[in-house]
Amino acid sequence: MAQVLGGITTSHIPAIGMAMDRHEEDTPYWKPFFDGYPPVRAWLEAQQPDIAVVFYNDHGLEFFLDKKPTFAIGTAPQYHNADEGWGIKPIPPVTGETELSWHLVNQLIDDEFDMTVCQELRVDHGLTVPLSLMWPGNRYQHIKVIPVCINCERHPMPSPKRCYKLGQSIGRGIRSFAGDQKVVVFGTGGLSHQLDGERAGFINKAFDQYCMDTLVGHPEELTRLTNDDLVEKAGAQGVELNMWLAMRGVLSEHVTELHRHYHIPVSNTAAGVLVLENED
Amino acid sequence: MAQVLGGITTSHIPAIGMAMDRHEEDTPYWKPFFDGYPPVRAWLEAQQPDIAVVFYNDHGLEFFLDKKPTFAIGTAPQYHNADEGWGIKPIPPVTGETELSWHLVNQLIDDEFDMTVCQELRVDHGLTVPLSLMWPGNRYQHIKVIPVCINCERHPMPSPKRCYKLGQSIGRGIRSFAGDQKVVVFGTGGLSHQLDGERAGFINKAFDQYCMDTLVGHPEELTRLTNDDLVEKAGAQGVELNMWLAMRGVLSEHVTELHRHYHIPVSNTAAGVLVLENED
Amino acid sequence: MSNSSHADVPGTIKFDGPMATKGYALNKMCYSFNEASAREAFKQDEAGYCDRFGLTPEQKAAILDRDILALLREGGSIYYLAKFAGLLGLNVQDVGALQTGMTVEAFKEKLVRAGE
Amino acid sequence: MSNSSHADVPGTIKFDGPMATKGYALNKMCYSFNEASAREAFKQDEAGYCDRFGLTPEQKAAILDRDILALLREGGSIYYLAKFAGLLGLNVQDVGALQTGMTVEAFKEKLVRAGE
Ligand SMILES: [Fe+3]
Ligand SMILES: [Fe+3]
Repeated sequence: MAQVLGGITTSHIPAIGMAMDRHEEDTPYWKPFFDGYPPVRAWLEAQQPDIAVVFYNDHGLEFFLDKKPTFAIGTAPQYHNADEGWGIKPIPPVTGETELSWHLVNQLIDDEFDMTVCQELRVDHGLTVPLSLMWPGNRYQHIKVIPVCINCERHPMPSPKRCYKLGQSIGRGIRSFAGDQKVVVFGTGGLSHQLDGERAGFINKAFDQYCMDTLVGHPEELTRLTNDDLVEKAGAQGVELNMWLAMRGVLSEHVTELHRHYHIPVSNTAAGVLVLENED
Repeated sequence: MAQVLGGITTSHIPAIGMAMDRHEEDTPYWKPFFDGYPPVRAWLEAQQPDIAVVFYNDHGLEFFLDKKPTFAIGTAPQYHNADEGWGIKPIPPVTGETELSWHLVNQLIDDEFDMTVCQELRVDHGLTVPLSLMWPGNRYQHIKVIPVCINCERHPMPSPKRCYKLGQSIGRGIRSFAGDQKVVVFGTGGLSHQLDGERAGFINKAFDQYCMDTLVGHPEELTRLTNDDLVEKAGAQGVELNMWLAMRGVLSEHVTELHRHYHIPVSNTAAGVLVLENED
Repeated sequence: MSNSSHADVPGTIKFDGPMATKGYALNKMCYSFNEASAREAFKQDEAGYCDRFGLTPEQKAAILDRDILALLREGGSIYYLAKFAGLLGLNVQDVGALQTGMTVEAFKEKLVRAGE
Repeated sequence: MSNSSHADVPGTIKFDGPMATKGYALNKMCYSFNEASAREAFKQDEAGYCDRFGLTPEQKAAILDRDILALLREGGSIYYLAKFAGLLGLNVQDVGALQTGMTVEAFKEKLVRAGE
């Protein structure tokens, strides 16, 4: 049976990718942020996962309002990044995986998740920045990626509870897959931030720390929040916590927190990092 | 509160549209099929619905395997038909509706249906042929259409039970909408047929009649079937029964059967017509 | 689980995920035939058009041979293959006849008999 | 119901269904800016490019004025507007400053203070 090694949370904002392009990791502005990553990379290096399930949101590269999925999953052998319009450099193709991907689609449809299934999909910074962060120099092509895209752009959005259950279904799918692959799960985006309106620049450190504390041991508590609660407490883009909850849903009930990092600000955003090791 | 008048089932195969284009309704081949429709048209004329929710499947006009939704719903002010590649004549634009559509999207996401929401959508014969059939001469532009598209093309597909529940959620949405609109619901496609393989031309009259009988008074019985059951009993394209079940889910528990018609064959297909009047 | 089970219905290939992966290029080519310009381009140079979409040799041969059953085995979905059939001037009854090895008249008669 | 309630968060417009209907043409234009050729076409003729997408007079005026708050009121989504901002050479901190009436430096300081 395939095995879930654990989960990682990380910001995915484009400014991180741009800073890496410009080799600014050690500048005073960026160092406190990038200091959060060496332990994550060391854990990945030690664990050598074969597959990464990445929960992300598409900020308007592939999906537009014309046909906007609530949940989309990729089943393609490869994924491409592309011009997003404001200057982040596209990264080399991402390696995909078809067998576990289709197995997860079967599990999800059986569990009454109404996925949009993508055999061809351009992936944006929400997915690519975390790969660049985990494997600097874009040395990520050995790992097979299964993208899972969650609508965070237009209300109504799937609730925190629904996203957590999505992760649980994917967890069942991984554990029932006949194979010996080792899987890591990424919850990308967040934490508190707001880009739009007179409230732009809103950040809520206390709430972020509550989320990080609670996600580890009591994730169900967070699933009682609505998306309106998240907008109020974490900012309009704070709904990206839903990707963290989906990741947490994949993991076992008890997890070991191996690493935590939190920094404000990168660009307009509070950035949180967690490495959670699975117990089963 | 908006009101559900009732539901209609109808075949949607392209050959019907082509026969209407060629004015073949009274030929020996087509007359036994078209004879099923005057009572349906009379009921619509008497009831004067404002809005039609149409469950259909897209046979490869708008959606391809690259990004294939399980469930999609339109919220656009207008929908266009287009060239499908094998000669059915595109029909004039279909009038859409945005307010009830978005209300239904809110209801569906609250009820944990993971819709793909479409503000721009080309609709294929699955939706257009029923409109041409109900309002000959393409006089359908007075009625506002809400398209709901169900994956019937690639396994895994949503189960009969899931499709029935989708209809129930849409029913709750219509009944909770502040307005005095009268809504009719179309379940399109079916009945038994198979286009592909050595089994092409398979039709199962006994099963079709069981489905029509059961759909009226005991729809939950049909939700115990799997899609594999449907393929076996109703042919590979017989899974289109899922659109009938979604329609039935919108209606009240008890309905009055006002009209029934069944004819074999049109093209490769068994064609069934029902008019079911809602009781609440 | 219902979705990963393979319904063993004789004469029927279940178009599921692995088949959709196998047939992706073939189906993408057939989906392109929604456009009149694509149908024209195919007619001008059938083999070249197949190559442009990266069809496997088996898929390409089945297209050139109009072998519907082979196209299904190679991952074709009947919904997109129908657009290829349309381009050839065949309707679903012609395609039914081809797949069952019957004449079109015999295939139509079989359908009429299903109603009796 | 959670989805039809309007969270009344000051300084925040909920981008929901009705707003998405109102802003569709505007957002579609901004989404087009993923393509370098579209960005170039806009720069050549801003008003004409807006007309090609059928923007309302209010949307068009807000584009020509670079008035981000007005664009949000007219149904713009920040995700697509970000592509318009990028075309103007503005990043999300510049856009934050514009919306809050602060200098970019003051806006950045405000963010740093949130971490203290
Ligand atoms: Fe993001
Ligand atoms: Fe159909």
